[in-house]
Amino acid sequence: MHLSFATAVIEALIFASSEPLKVKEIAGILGLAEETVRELIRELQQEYQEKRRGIQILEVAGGYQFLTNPDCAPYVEKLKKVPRQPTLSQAALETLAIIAYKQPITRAEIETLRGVRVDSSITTLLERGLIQEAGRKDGPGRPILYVTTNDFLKYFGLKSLDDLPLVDDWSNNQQLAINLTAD
Amino acid sequence: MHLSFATAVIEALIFASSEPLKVKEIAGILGLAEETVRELIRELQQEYQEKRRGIQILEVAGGYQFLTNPDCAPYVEKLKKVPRQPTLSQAALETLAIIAYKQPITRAEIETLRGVRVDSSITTLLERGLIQEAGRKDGPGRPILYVTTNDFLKYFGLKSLDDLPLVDDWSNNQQLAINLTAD
Amino acid sequence: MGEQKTYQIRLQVFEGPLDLLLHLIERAEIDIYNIPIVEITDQYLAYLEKMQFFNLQEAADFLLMAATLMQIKARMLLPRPVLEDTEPEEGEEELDPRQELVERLLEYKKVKALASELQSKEAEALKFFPRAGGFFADREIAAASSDPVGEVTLWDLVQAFSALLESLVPRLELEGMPREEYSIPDRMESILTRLASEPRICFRALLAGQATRQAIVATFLALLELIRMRKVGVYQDQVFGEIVIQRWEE
Repeated sequence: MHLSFATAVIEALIFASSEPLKVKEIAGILGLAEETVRELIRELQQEYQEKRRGIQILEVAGGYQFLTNPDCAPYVEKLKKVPRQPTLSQAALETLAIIAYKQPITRAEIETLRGVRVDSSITTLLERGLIQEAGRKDGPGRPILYVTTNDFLKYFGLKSLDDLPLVDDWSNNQQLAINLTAD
Repeated sequence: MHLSFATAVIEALIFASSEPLKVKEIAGILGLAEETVRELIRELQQEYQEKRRGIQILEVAGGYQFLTNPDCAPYVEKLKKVPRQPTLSQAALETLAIIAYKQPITRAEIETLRGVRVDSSITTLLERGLIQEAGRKDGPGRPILYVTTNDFLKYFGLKSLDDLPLVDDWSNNQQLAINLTAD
Repeated sequence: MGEQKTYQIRLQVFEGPLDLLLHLIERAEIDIYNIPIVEITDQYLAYLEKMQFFNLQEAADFLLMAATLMQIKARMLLPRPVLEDTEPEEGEEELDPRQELVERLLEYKKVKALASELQSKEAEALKFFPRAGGFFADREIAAASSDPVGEVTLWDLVQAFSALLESLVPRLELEGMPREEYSIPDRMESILTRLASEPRICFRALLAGQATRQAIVATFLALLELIRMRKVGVYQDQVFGEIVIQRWEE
């Protein structure tokens, strides 16, 4: 095995391992002497160090592991605890409610129900991972269909969509409304 | 912020994120334009590519993620602590293919296409998080509709549903093409 | 060598009756649009005799196809109705009894092609390893740490939906739709009465005890009102846990 390929494999192994990886295990997988492995790791570490990259290989608990560069920590932290998102707007909430109860549903159908454009609330909900696209509806223009995600269930503490509290059936109500005005 | 430092931070962010990281989120954290971020990611990708390293940055499920180089796979597989799920059965793949292209779709519709009951493959796919329920279809019995999930994209290494291979009249794109020529 | 092949016992597992049919057609190199139905039916039945089924349902799927094949065979063998007799209205030619089957086979062929595409994508994707041994290993943690809904609760969501319903429906009360027995104040009173004797009520149990849809809606709205007035509180012991209602305590 070329040493440059061995270095690539070591990089991959350290990256994919769920725990700090011991030189012994790497040497066993590659069929190389532990000393050779240790030398290659040292070169890898140096390479990351010199270039001042975002990640580096460090020795931790008797093994080697990728960690982010401490200089980047303030930014990585923002990633970890995504700052408490502003509460969903009333508009987004209404759109989400319609999608939850009426999915799969198209943008146009939501707009009919809400009586306003819903582009921005759809964007917000997509961004927050609460809804997703799910194919297209048959018919003219083949509009995109929206459904709620598994994360939607998770955030609202629901096991399944059947756990959504019952609300008097929409279609019946509409029927009713039509009947009432027709009388 | 120096662009070289921004690149390092992007590298750290993509590494630290447990999910494929969206350009938008990176741009938000760094306070940079999305186009700049995209350009820096492109440079990073190229750098990893050129050096034929053990890891690389790839676009998956609408975001960016570090993954090992496939050339290293035979060695990474030997790692003790990499749990692997069994590959999908033929039955599950057929059911999943139908859902991916025809979503949202009911169980009965899948059964018509496959000519067999699909209860067990639906259960498998739900358990593995590759599909999810997405409301009910209007009509008798109001059957449950199924769609693919974001994890489906990740599992198959797809950027988006548009990455699915085209087959005859089965994809949205083709439908669209037909509509256009009909005009 | 060729002879040896014919003696090989096929151990191939078929994914269903369509899969088996497709195999027979491809093996015989027959035009799928012009299936010799007698021949194929015989072969299909011969296979069926040799096959072992894991369960009754699987056998039923294969038998249903056998019945379909025999029906098509019978229709093909019957004399065609005279054309002058029944003026064809929609198409020039009468429908080939095989047509529906051919269409299903063609669709299934696509399914198989797509499944094998997915399979190669899967094989390819499995060569790429993510950090720390699995895409989904820390999905739970990631989900718990970010909070896409902010202060919004399930109740807000349901309330939004209910409010929308109300705005769409002309005031039902004016039309006397909800009867007196489902009035919201009554339901509020009954929830509070129940809470005086029981320390807590399960949300599910509360709604399950209601006889009609109107009763459920009235009870639900009563509950929302009580929450708004801070007379009762709702909480969950754990994510996915039961929603429990109890008296509001300062």
